[in-house]
Amino acid sequence: MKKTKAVLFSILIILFFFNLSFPQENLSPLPPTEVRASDTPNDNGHSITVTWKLSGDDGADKKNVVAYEILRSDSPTGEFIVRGMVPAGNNTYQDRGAKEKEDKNYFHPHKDFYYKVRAKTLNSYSESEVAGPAQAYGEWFHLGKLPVFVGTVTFTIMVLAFISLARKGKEFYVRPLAGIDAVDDAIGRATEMGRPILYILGLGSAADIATIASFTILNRIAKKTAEHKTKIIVPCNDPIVMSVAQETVKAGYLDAGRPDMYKEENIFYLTSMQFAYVAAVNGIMLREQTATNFYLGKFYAESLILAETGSVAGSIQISGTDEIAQIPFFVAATDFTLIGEELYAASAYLGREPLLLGALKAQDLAKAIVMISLALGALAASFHLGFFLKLFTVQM
Amino acid sequence: MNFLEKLLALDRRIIFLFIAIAVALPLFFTVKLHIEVTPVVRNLHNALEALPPGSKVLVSLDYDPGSMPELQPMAESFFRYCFMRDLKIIIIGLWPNGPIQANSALEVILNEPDIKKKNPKYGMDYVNLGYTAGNEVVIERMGSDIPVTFPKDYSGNKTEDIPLMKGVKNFNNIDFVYNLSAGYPGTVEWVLFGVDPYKIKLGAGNTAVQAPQIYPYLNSGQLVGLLGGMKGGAEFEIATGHPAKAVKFMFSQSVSHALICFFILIGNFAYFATRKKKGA
Amino acid sequence: MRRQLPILIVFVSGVFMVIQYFIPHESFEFIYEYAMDWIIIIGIFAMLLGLWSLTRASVSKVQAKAPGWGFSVMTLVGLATMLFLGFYKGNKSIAEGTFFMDLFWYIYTPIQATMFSLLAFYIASAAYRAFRVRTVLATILLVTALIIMLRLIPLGPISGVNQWLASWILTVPNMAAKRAIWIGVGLGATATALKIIFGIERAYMGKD
Amino acid sequence: METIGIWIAALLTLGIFSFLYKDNPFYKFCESLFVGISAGYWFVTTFWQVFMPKLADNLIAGRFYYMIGAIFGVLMLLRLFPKIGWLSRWSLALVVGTTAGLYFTRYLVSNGMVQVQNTIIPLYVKGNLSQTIGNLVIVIGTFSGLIYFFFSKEHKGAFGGLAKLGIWFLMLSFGASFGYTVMSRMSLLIGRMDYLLGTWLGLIR
Repeated sequence: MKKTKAVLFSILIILFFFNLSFPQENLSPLPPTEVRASDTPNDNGHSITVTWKLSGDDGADKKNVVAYEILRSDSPTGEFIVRGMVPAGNNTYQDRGAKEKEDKNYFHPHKDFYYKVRAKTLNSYSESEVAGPAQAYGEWFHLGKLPVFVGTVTFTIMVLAFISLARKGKEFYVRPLAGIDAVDDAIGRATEMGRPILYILGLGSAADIATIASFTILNRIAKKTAEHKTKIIVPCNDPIVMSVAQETVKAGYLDAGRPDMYKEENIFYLTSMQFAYVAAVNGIMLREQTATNFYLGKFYAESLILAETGSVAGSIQISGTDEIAQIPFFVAATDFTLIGEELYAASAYLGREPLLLGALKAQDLAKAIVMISLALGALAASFHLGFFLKLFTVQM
Repeated sequence: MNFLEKLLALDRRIIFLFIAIAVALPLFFTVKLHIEVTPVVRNLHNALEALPPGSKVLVSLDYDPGSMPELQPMAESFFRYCFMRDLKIIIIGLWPNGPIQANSALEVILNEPDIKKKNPKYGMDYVNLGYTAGNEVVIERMGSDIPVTFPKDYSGNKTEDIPLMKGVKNFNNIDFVYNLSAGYPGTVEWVLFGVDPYKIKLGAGNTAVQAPQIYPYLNSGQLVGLLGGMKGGAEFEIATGHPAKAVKFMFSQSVSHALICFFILIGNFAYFATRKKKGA
Repeated sequence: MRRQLPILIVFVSGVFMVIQYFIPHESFEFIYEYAMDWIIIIGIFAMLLGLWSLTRASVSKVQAKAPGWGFSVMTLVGLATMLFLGFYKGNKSIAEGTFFMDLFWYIYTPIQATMFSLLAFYIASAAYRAFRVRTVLATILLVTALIIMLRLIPLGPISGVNQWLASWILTVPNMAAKRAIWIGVGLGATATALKIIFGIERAYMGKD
Repeated sequence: METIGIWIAALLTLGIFSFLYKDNPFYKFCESLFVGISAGYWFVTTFWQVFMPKLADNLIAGRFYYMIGAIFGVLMLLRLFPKIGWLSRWSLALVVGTTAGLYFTRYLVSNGMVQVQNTIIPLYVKGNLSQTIGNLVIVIGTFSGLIYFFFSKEHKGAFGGLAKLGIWFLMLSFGASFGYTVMSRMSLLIGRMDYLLGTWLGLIR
């Protein structure tokens, strides 16, 4: 025991002196080994992945390796330049570059590259053998996204199948929805009171799915207001939304056979800034004394300001959004709320168009599949069967 | 209409008036509220305590005036802490307004008597590198070269010439990153593009609305600690032993929360009482 | 031409975007990036439509001397001032320290912050009206909201229990309900997107 | 400038607050000014920060692909001329089609697959009662919540019972979000009060 201690001590002393006289060479760490370079899978073709086995001096007790530098060259004997650095403990690096030819950092695809990995300590380093050649190329299908692909194809087939069933005249049952039944009453009330209806499409752009769902509902409601000869006001916060809303309302008036009653100036643009828009809509509610307010689409923090002001004005309010954080405020402050998915379903409900109802059925079928997967998945997980989870795991 | 019925149909404006008073009045008082420091804030504080004096801390302010009430006290308390502990501050912003917010926080802190004694110098103890466009790409570029990503500081000095920036090449030379975030780009991007590839140590302060989305990163250890909303800011001030704005504001929070609860209770009391009467 | 071609454009661009999601190759990435930029550029052109609509509405109110027409003058003045200040010195017009930015800091910012802060009042009045033990559902709403709000109030001995309960509600049942809504929204939105791509949902196109 | 600015800001703040009492000319003034200023601000900043770098700079650099975007942009403007207004539908179709395709996969992945993936959790965790209960509640809550959103079947019987459980979960979640948001809304008001009482009047520091 004593002997080993003495030996260790003398080794330390020797190391110490060597260190003083030859600071560089003798502190060189062991080099990284088994360096491999290959094309990065599932990418656009401007990247190569380098992997290696950690240096023998990279570890909790030795700790003298602090980082790895990754070097690249066009030829195994040519000049190697540093491409990047990762901290100790890492054994992969993605050498990535730009895809634009004019970019300084352009990464040439389909060209041979050679790699070296350098293990670095604070004052020394050692290099691995050269790996390569490797070429970068782009893939035509992202394998990690296979579950999404399967989902896309299945869901598309389901929607198209139900729609074709609807085309063939199959009748579908859908359960009643409180918010939808309230729409007719709300329009009737405005007519009786002789006051206008306010329709807010939210802050979404014309391309937001919730806004598009809301356009369809607006179209149905415009048709009904035209039949009742009630004024409908649609202030917008996006110019494209305004243009579309004008077309939609006009179409509703055409459907009702009253194109003469359509007034473009009632569908107007205010401003695209959230709270300035709200300030103006608040004013409209109180000054026009709207009898019924619809808030359907994308809503953010302004939801509660609108709903509370509308309630001060004594309007009947029907709301709906897929913006999950705002649903609680609509539920608390408006008379009827279409929660999340119900907003999308509403267009099918209001129009009773068989095609739209068919799509709704496909949605329900998909939901059933999801519910079964949830139940089976949880059971599988309870018995430590990991394969089920893999079916839903998407690699980006 | 008797009193209870009036209470049931209480004019909103009375509630508004009470809320205004409940928020404004406590601002005039300094009350030692008992605020417990939760583990997520404690962890952040411990991680900072472990840094030796002279460590370089990168502060990324990613918010605009809209989130000032929640995040500005966090910025101030953090700067104060760094100056007291002699940690070197490097400020950047992924939002255009971030560096402006930093300057106004610094103005407050540098005028505090304790800090004045320490007399921190620009360029030696702290530096503001300003804003660079590019969102998460900025973080990626900083991973390879900070002076190239931020070639000049906020006032136009060359980054290379600033004494504090000597030897700061990339994240390897940064000991801690602190991010104040109100959305995109923010803490999520710092985790995905900073922590994951470069293994930086990251602590963050978020708005209360944003905080729940950040929680998963705490559980997975990608984030050292988190200040959530004004309460998190107050806890940090308590943890650092220097109660300031957020603690003071928390008094307003408590009073206004209590007031809302009280209103809900009397509303229900009135509802029950009138219903009983009708039943009788 | 008026209706068939737009529906075709929707179909082609929609299908392309779905397909490109699965193809990492750069050729698709390039088209994707261009398409996204085109969308932004179209949006910028459309801004002129917005300004035109706002100006026309305000001017016609002023001309007709409609009630409150003086306020429409204010809108026009504000708009014209910002447009003038924003362009008269070229791209230096909106640098920090210009009069344009002064208006932003001292007019725009405080009004927008104050509008936003109105929510503090409205959240209180909405809570007062909605949180009554009328039905089971309203009671659940009320009780959970109270538990969560109480976490900010010093409650002495039951504070700890309440803190625990509040965080359990936020992380467990709250999370479960949110997931249900998310999944529902996901199915509804994908179905709607499909209906748009296949031209079944086309009310937004209007009629002739 | 700063003093005048603070006074203007403070008065405008009071103008907006006055709406809480009732609609009045002071509020109307602030509102109409705000609409004009914000529309102008938005146009100007979008022009300099988006239009110039995205379109003008790219065209100058000879990237003529961007012309396609500009052509569709001009078509959008044709709405102003009733006779050829229908051409704007082409631009609209491009915008809607592209984003519908984009959102399709985005919603499918982040709202569908990722959520399902997160809910596939063991119903029994050995030796950890609280996690077992938590997992059970999450799975049951998500499942019954989805039942509530089922449109094809009336909420009756056992199915109706599950749907009812689902809506209870939803209400619980709404209550929690509501209560949770109070803090951030109060923060906003505290910020304004601090401005009025501190920055403006100097009553508090």
